[in-house]
Amino acid sequence: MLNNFGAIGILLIFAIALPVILVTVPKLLAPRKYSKEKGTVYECGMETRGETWVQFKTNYFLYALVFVAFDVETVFLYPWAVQFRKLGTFAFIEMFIFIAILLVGFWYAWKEGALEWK
Amino acid sequence: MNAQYALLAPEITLAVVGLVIFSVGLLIPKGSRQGMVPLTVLGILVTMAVAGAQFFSNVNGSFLDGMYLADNYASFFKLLFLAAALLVVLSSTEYVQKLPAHRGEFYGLILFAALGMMVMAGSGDLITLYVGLELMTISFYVLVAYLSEDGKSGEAGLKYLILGAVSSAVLLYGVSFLYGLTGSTVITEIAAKLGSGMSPATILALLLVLAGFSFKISLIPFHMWAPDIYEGAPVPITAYLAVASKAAGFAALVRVMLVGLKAQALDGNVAVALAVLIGLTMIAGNLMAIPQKNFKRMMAYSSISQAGYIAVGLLAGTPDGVKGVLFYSMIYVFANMGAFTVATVVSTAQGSDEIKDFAGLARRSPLAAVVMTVSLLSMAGIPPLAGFVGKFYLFKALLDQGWVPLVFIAFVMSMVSVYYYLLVTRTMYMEEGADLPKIGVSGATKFTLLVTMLVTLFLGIYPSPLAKMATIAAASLFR
Amino acid sequence: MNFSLTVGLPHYLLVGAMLFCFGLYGVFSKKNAIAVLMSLELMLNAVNINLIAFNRFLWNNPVEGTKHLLLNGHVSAIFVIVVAAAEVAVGLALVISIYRSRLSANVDELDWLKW
Amino acid sequence: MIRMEASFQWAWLIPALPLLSFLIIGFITKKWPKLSSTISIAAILTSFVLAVWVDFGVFASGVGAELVEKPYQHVVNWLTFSGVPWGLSAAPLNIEFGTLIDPLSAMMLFVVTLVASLVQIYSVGYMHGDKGYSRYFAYQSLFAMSMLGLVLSTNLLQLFIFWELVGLCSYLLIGFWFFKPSAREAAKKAFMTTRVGDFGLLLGILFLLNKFGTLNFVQLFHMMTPEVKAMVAVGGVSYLTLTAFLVFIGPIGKSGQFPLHVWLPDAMEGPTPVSALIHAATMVVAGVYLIARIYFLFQGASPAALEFVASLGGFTAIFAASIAIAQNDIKRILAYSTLSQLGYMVMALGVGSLTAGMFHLMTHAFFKALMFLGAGSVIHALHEKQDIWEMGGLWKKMRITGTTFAIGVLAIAGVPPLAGFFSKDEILSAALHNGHPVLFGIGLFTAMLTAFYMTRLFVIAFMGPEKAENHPHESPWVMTLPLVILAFFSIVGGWAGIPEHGFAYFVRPWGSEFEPEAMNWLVAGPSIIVGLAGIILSYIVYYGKASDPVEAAFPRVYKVLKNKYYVDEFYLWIIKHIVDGIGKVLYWFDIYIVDGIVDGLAWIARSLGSLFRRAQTGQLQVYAIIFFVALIVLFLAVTYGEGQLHALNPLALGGGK
Repeated sequence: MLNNFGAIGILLIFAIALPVILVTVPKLLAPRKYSKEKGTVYECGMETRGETWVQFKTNYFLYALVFVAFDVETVFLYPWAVQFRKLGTFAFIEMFIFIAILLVGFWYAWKEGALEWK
Repeated sequence: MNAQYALLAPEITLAVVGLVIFSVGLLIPKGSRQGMVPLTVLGILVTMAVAGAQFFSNVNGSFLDGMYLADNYASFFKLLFLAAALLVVLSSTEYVQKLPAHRGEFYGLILFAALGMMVMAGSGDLITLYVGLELMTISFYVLVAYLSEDGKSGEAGLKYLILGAVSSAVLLYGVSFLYGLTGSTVITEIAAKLGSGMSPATILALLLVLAGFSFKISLIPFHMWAPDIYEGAPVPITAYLAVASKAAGFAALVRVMLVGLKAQALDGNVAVALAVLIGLTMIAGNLMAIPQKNFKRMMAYSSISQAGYIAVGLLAGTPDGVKGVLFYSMIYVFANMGAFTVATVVSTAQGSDEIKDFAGLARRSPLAAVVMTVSLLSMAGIPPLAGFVGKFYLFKALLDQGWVPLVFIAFVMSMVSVYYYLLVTRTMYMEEGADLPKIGVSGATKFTLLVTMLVTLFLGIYPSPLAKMATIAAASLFR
Repeated sequence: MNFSLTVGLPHYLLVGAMLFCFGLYGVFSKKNAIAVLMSLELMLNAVNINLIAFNRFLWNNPVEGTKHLLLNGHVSAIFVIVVAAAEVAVGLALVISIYRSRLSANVDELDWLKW
Repeated sequence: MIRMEASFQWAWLIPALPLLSFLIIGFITKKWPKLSSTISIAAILTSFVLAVWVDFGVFASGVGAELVEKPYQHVVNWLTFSGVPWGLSAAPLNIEFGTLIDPLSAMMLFVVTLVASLVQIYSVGYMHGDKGYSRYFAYQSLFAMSMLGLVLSTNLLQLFIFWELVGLCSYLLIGFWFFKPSAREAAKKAFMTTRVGDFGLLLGILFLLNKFGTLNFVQLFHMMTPEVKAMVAVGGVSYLTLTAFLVFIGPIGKSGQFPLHVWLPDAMEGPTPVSALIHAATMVVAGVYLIARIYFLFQGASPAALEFVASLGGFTAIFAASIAIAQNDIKRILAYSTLSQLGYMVMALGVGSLTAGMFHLMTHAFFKALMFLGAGSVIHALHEKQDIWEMGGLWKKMRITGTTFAIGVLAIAGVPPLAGFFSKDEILSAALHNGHPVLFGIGLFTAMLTAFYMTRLFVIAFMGPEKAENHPHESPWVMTLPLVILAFFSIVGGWAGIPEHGFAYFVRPWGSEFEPEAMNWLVAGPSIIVGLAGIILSYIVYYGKASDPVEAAFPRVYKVLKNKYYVDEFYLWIIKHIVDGIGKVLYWFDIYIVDGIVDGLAWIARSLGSLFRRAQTGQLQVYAIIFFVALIVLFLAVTYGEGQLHALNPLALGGGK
């Protein structure tokens, strides 16, 4: 048990030490010269104007939301599929009901315009 | 196998009704979505009939090896949730007219929240319980944030979501430990495996679960969300939250604690800790209600303290105590819905729900003022209203177990509560509302007002029918 | 020296606890609402790790009379994942709606409701 | 076995009729004031007739004495508790609703229905033209129902329910003129203060329930065995004593005993007939009635309980009486007088004489209602003037009011053969006989003070110099008729105590032997003397402001007193500087200290609430942190608090199995 924790301990020490070293060594070694050019956002291309943070269209989010919701629901299909033979017809019907409910949800999202790009 | 599905009849009915409401909402063109109310009411009534049939024909069965139970206890709570949903729908007909759009979803979500509560009351398995809980709360997140124009509503929704999610994570973390300790998530099996053992891990699991539920029923100090969310939410939803969501929390908590963890929960330190939480809830909840200016916020604190009274029955842990919980939760539905329906009426007319908006209500709408008075006095426990009988059952059960000082606190704080309830009454009756016009109430609202008042009065004078139902339901929990 | 790294239940529980605490820390300290939602996911995944670890290490018994193993913990985890996803979906939608009205998604600015 | 008197089983109609009238007025006839008042009065008069019928059954047909041993009960079940029997009771707990008839309740029925009927008739004149005329009568009916229900209760819970209802009616009626801010405040104060008492009462009820498993008065009475009396609760205090103290808190609030008396003087903001009915004759004596109902409990408790009751009563009596001297508002004088008389009744019960207490309750109801209604008549005539110094000369203009008021004053002063003499005499002799010489002294002195301030009121208001700006006129007959009837009862009411099988024979504790007592002149003598002394003294002092009308009215007395003018001077000095001063000091104490404490409690509650509320910062992350910290604290307390938590926490005192 102790050995195991010892291993984790060493791992932990390394994990902490490595980034620290990697950050501090260049700081100590590298020469530092500041200039206006270096302070700009990009070293090439156009200079940005206004807010640096770009806003995405909310439709991206909507798509993402709909996708996440439906994607995750399908996780239930896996155990069902694996045991499909043993579960019999009743489980088959049940899964249809489940999918039907999902479809109502999908229909709802569609009708409410979640899939339209405006 | 198929026959067992009959046990799920109320849930299935409600799910179908909910989906139909959603679909109908889509089929009717936007902007002219009328006729949802009758449909919803009809659906709830049908479900109530099914649940009532189960209760009165003494259906006591379990499903999938005890993962889902249809006993009298669950049926009682199902009736309670449906009654609450029905009153909310009826009382909000005028309020909903003011909502920008999405009226169909409003009713659909109310139904799905009720479905979640029913699953909570019926589940014999912690994961099923969790799914029911989340079905309820996710519906509530949306409902709370329903007034998209009003920044407060959205803020309340997000706050509720984040805090609610933290609490469910805590609850689940506890559940994962219970699973680790016993290898099962079925409540009865957990009880069998745990026996009367008490290890630090059990205590941790127990307290995590307790904290998760305490959030839902808003025991102090897990109550912080309640006032903000109650204030921000649309009035009918606040009522629904205060009444049904809380009752659902109790339904699940009582089952988990008294069936699954009875040996641990009501023993030694844990019981004392629970008693301290309850005492704190009653004291601070009532005291904080006093300085409030906003009606919904005051009712939030009031409902926190009411949760303290109800939790007394849990602490007693006897069939009598559970009977008190059931009885009080039910009459609380009617008392609170009465008060909130009046608040909805005032809020629709005034566009705000400060206590001072109630000035002169006695003149502007005498019925509303009377209903508000009756409801508030019932909550304060003034005989001969139903609240008094309920408190009597609860405190008697607790006294039975010898918690004399806690009973004492409960009494003192009941007296204190009269003070702030009376402030509202005084505003309604004894302050002139300048020259504000009379408030008209629609048929559905009037019906709600009358029903809540009559039930509160009737159960105060003749509580036997409900008491008998509560006794049967409580007995089924301990079978 | 011989480090035989056998990872057991305690390690998983530790990871779970750490994840839970990271999540909690995130909820306590992150300003951006989206980051708070992400932290919540961490907390829920901590639960999943617990459930699956318990299942794997403690309750890995076969179902009576078959060679199949009891997978209560795994199934529970799936339910948790699904419900959490639904929760976060609603959460994101709310964040968007709040962002639209307030042009900010910082949770510490959500203080119109207090006292 | 008792012969079932036919009237007894109809007793439930006595409270039911006013309830019906309340419902009819509230839901149907609200728009027609005349009809409303007619319905209300018809209902209460019918109740009165029924009450007389019941009383006839009790007192005149020979079953009265049997009823003391075996009260008549007529019950229906209300709350049913299934399962195991509770406490000492052999049967599962049932709480019923019903009517209990014994001489005590029969006497109360008569008093309440009589006074309520008269007050309602009076109100037709007094409230004439008021905006809330119908509402007023609805409340009156509701009150009558509640009070009668209280009187007829068979068990403590039923009594408590009606107890709360009368409190509610009192709240509604004090705040009846809600456009006056003072009325609103007074109403709230009355409700809140009495609630403090109610909480003690309810706790006492639960204690009784816990131990005995029943709340029925008769069953409780039969359980008072020596073993029960010996049961110890905490620290050597017997269980019954503790319970008796808790229950007694109820009467302290309701019957205005020190220090919860502060609401009663303020309650005078209500309409005067309300003050007469609720705050003088009926509701405030509910506390006294309660003590009498469960007198067996106090007898079973240790002597300290009754001792306490007696002392508090005596203190309240003298305290309130000395304040009354310094008051100028006619209704406030009467209010403090009521407090003082209530103290008298409580003292009577405390010194061990249920009979004397209830006797005084009855006579007091007559003469105090009379004086309140008289005061109402005066206020009505002077267009809402209440300061006695602004009155004067009313004697001439308001003959009926004046005469009846004088009868009231003489009755309360204890002048034979008026009602007050007999009941007061009974109290004083009980105090002396049962070994309370100090209380006897206090009672005697209070009797003098009572005579003094009442005469003062009468002399100034009725016999003082006439004021030019006042144009008093006698009130209409609906208002004077009740005065005359009450005056009649104020005269003859006390005679009920005279015959061998009189008041004392019927109204006595359950299970006690009747001991006839002759008139005790050793007590009666001083009692009469101090009463007359008070009257004369007051007359001398305040007569100074009078002019010829007084001389014309009482020439002989005037002459006698004039000859001893130096005595008058001396008394004047004493009264002005000492008695009046004490009165003023006590009044100050009452207003600022006692009242201040009551208000202070409300303030503390309020500021604690504001303080706690500050935690609610609106920052959801703070909420989340509090949530989690609370969880950790809980966990630490539970795991590491083994043993300590129990010791730390008083909640575990009796607790948790």
